[in-house]
Amino acid sequence: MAEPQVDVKWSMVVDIDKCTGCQACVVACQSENNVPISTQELYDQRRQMTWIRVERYWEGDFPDVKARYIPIMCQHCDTAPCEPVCPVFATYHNNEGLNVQVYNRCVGTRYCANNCPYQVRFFNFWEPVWPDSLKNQLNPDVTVRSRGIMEKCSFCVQRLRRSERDAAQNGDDRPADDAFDPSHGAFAPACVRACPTDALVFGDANNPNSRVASLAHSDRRYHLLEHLGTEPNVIYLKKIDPEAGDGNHE
Amino acid sequence: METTSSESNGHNGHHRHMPEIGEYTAQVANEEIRAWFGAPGSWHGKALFVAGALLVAGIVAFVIRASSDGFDERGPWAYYAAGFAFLLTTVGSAPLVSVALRMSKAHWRRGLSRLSELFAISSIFMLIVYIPLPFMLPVVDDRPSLWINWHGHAPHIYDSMLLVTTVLCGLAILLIGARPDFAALKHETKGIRRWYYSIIGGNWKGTKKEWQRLRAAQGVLGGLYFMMLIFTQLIVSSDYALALIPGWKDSIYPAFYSLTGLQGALAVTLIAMFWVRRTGLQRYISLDQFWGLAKLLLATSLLWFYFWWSGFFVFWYGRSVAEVGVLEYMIKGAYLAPFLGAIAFSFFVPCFFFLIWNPIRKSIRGPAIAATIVMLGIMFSRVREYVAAFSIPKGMVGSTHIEGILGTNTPDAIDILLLLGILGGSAFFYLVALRIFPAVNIWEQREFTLLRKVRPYFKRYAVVLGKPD
Amino acid sequence: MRPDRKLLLLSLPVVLIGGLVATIIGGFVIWRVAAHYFYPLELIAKAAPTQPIRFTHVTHAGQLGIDCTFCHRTVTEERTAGIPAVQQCMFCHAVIKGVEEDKASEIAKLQEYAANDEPIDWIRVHRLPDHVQFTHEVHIRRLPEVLGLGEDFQIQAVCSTCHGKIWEMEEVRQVRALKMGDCVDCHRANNAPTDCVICHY
Amino acid sequence: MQERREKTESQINTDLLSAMLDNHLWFWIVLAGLGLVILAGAAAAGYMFDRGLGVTGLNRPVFWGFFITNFVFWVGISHAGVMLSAILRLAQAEWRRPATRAAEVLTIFSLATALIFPLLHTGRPWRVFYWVGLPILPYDLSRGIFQNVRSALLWDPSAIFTYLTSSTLFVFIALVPDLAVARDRTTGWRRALYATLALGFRGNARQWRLQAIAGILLSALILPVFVSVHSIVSWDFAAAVSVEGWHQTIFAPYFVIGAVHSGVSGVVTAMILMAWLFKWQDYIRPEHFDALGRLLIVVATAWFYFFFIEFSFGLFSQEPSEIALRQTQVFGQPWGWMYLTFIMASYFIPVPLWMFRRVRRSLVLMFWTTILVNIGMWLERFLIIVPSLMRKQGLTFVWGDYNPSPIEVLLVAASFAVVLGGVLLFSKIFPLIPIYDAKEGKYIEAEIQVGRRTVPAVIREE
Repeated sequence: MAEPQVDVKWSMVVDIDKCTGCQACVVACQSENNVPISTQELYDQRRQMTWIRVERYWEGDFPDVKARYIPIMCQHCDTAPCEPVCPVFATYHNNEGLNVQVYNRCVGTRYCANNCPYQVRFFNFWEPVWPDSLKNQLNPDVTVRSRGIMEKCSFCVQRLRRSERDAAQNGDDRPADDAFDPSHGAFAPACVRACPTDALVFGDANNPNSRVASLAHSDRRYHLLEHLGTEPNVIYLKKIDPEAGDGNHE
Repeated sequence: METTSSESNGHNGHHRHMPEIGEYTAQVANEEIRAWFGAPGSWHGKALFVAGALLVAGIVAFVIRASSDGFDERGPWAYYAAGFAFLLTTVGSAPLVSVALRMSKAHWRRGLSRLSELFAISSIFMLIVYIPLPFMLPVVDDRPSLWINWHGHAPHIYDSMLLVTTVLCGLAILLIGARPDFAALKHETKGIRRWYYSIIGGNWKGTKKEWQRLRAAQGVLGGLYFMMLIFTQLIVSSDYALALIPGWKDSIYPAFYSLTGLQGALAVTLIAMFWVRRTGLQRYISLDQFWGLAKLLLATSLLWFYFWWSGFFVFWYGRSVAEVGVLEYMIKGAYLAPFLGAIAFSFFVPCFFFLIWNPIRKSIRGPAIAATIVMLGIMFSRVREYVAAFSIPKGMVGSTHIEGILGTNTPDAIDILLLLGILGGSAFFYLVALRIFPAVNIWEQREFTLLRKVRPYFKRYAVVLGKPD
Repeated sequence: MRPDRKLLLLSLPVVLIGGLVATIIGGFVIWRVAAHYFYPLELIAKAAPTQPIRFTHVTHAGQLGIDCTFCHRTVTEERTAGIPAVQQCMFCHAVIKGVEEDKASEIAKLQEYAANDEPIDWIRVHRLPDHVQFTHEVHIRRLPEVLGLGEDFQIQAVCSTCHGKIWEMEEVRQVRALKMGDCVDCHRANNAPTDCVICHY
Repeated sequence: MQERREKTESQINTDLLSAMLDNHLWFWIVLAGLGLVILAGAAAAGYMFDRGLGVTGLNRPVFWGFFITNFVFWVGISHAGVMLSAILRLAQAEWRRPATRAAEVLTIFSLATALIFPLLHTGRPWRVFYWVGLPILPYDLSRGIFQNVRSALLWDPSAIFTYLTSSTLFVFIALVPDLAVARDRTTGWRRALYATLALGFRGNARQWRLQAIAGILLSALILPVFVSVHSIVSWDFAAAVSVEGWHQTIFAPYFVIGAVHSGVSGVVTAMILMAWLFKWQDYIRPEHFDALGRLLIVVATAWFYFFFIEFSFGLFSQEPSEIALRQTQVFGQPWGWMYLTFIMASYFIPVPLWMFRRVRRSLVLMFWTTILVNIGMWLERFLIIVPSLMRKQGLTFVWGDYNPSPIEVLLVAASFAVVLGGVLLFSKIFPLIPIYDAKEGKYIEAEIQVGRRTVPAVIREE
């Protein structure tokens, strides 16, 4: 009767070693998710939105300086600090391991954003404006957020839903795991599809055969700000670099 | 308005009765207190014997522990440290009662101020107990600390200095407050008493200037004692308990510790009042004093829960790895039993079974029983914090969080003997002090008789209390 | 003064707190009842708009019995049901010019659109807010089972669950509130997922 | 003793009702001035609703700024009411008498003002009903989804509404005898109003007894609420594991004692204003400020102790991001000079001054020192909220700063005008010094003779 209760746990692996800091993921995310254009004015106000951002740190002193990149998006924590603090349940954890933001329920207290250690939650200070030329480019599968509410990376849940529908139409219980391998093609979040170096891998961590599950057991794995015990669903893989410092970046 | 017009027709024609307020003259007070002081009764000798026996047992236990385990490891000394911390929050803080009540000008303090100040003598014993502890404290190089690293020994030096200063300050308050009494008594005694009465009493004549100086000294020393004690508790608790448990960054803990210090001071004063009152001096250590302290004990017990909850709540809601580790170690794990004991005996039982009911508060026995229960609760608290801290293996101190649940540390016979010795020792010192100083401040009682008057008030009599500022 | 007023002072807190509680509980009950029985559909479902062409479902879906999915082609595959292209109308109306005067004139309009290669500016009747991601495909797939229609069924029976008897409407209008409460009630009743992120993303 | 002037009961009535019944020109001028500020604030709020929160200086990562600072500040001020009335009433402190009503009224108006700010600062204020409307009703109509009881932001409105209700009751109970006095001395609409509110109070023994019992009961019942309100406000911050500067176990008592510090100072300021404006020097006397000053020394020192622990424990575990935060607070500009101002204004200037009896008894000095305390305490909240958010966690890439916009400044100014105007209007309708309390105080005043000196005394209340 019911929609089959799919026992999945969506998860992403970010291989820092492969990231070149090219920002393709940022652009892909921007256009997939109707994220408002980050204008110079918004940057000056510190109100620009990028659901995924590539942080850049410098290591060493000139001229022996190295740039380190780390892409950061919503970590979809299993014990997310943002969830219990929302007074109206606008953000919560669903049974697929997603940290969900419900736009229509949000009243905009911004408490969740304060309580997010990764600073990946964004507030619509202004009504978003698109130039006329871009209005038809908006993704119809994604809500265009109005002012006064929070938003953040959703792991492209609209693509997840579509893949589930496609699977169901074919009579499958769940989307085939192959489908999440970008090289095979059917489905992955926009950033994963856009990454030219395959630094981002997405899939079902509960499926032992998935790529994500095997990468997640790498001995290079770590979580961002692990000491907070947020148990993120985004797993980072350390850089393989003998010269890499111990994290004392500028 | 017709509020009081009907009552204003004076005090004639109606039956009057004198209120039972224990009116007494300065003469009576002087004689009674001196008589008790001169001969407190045979109970004193017996009590002194029991306390002395416990002290000796404790010393024996100390020697056994020292010879078998040495001072290199903290673990074996965990209960000893808990005993010291217990002393610091009970007898070590007790003079605070007198200081605080004098600051707030509570007229009923006069019956109990000396009894609370006498605990300064017991604090000397606390200092003796403290002696081995600095040697067990790790240097600050590899652990969190409030101290700027100073050859790694900042906490050892400052902890010791603060403790000594606090105890000296408490003794100074006791001695200065005793001067007028000793000056008055020195002419009536002989031998060793006369000798030290003369030294302490000095050439006190009771001039206006001397009284002004006495009050000024009491004010300054009181303020100093208050600050020194709170600061000592802050430093000792954070160095000896907080800093040793990985991940336990709990900023309310020092304040919580000081609060239990206040609670313990009230409790231990109440217990002393109860036992002294059983052997006399009922006129001065009366219902007023018990009632007053019981209210404060209720307030501190309620605050106990508030402070504990404030600390617990933030950890529980925060759920960071370190916080979960500390909670699992100290609440869910090995220290669950002491924790439950602490919450029951420091807060739940004394509050809801005793102190919240005014008839019980306004009695002699009720507050005394509640105080005894509170003492038990404080002991459980100290065991929970200090034994937990001292049980952390050496290598783990300074790591960011507790990994795995550590083994329990149940007390063995030596530990229990050590604790009993610490209790007995402080009681022994107090009992000795009772023979050196009059148990009730004679001059304060005389002052009180001047400031308290009974007057007709409309149709009745009322007590009028003078409040000079 | 009357002695009964003396008690007023002490009873005041009781009265006030009791009144507050009563107000809240009373308000709650009234609210729930109103939500179920007096939901103001008229406020949500406005009167049927006048469309650019007086297309009638009564003729097409009713008298001719054309399957809904014949025109709304994407309904079984996509989120949207889809409005037929002008060319699709012309499958038939290239030939069928209409007999009665009023119908012929409407068909003539259609042919003019087709001749000019212009889309028809239909006025949307069933409009959900932007933050609702409703998917027709899932509902078409699941509803026959929910409604217990068995193997052989008319698609009209499925669509009418939400859209009413379109085939009897001269002008299409909304017949259900189609507010979130409406959706959630149905989902709950039929054990469908009520996870927020099913519809809101 | 020369401070106490003998007054007859009818003189007391006349004096204390004068603020209500006499017409002063300055009153209407001040009220109009405050009204203008409030109008400007309302216009600013309207503009903000229209354009969105972009018109404020908030940004990422500083999502909370002036509004929440102001919210905490006013909740803090509101703690004076209960602190003075309930605790001092239970402790039978004699000098509370002229201060209680002013403190309670300040509580009500500052609490109501504080409540506005969290609502103003939401992104979609028109949907705020979902949040604070009535926590037992579900969203909208039939969705059956309730608010999140795990969120401190839900406990906040509950605690504040409870506190507001109980303080209003508290004020009302204490007002009843005074309303009866006012009823007997007025005509027209005022008489009708007072007669209704006085509930038929005639001053017989039973009524007095009931009024006293109600007062004591409410005092005891309101105390837990009083402690809970600011504790919960503090947990809005302390619960946040991600903001190190906030995640401190000491926050609850630290906030409560800080609230009492700023609240009692606020009451002193208000009492001095009352004494000046309404010429009540005979009732609000230096001895009251002496006692309040001594109380303030204790409260301020206790607050400073908590502040010291809070600050030093930021450095306790020596984590780099916490040290960065403390560096920003203390050395980074412009926070550094704010920090200096805060610590000087709220402790190191006033407390040493209050040590002197002459300062405590000087209305002018007490006025300025207590104003200073509240400037400091406003900055304290600001310095807790903003720098902590600026230096949140170790991801230095997203550290930022904050500049308040004129809109925020205007709204903060308007909040001060609302509270002042509210208290002023109250003084026009109700007596601001409890008349019956002033009379009662007279009956238990006494003197005793000790040797050659006359010592003031009180008859012990049983």
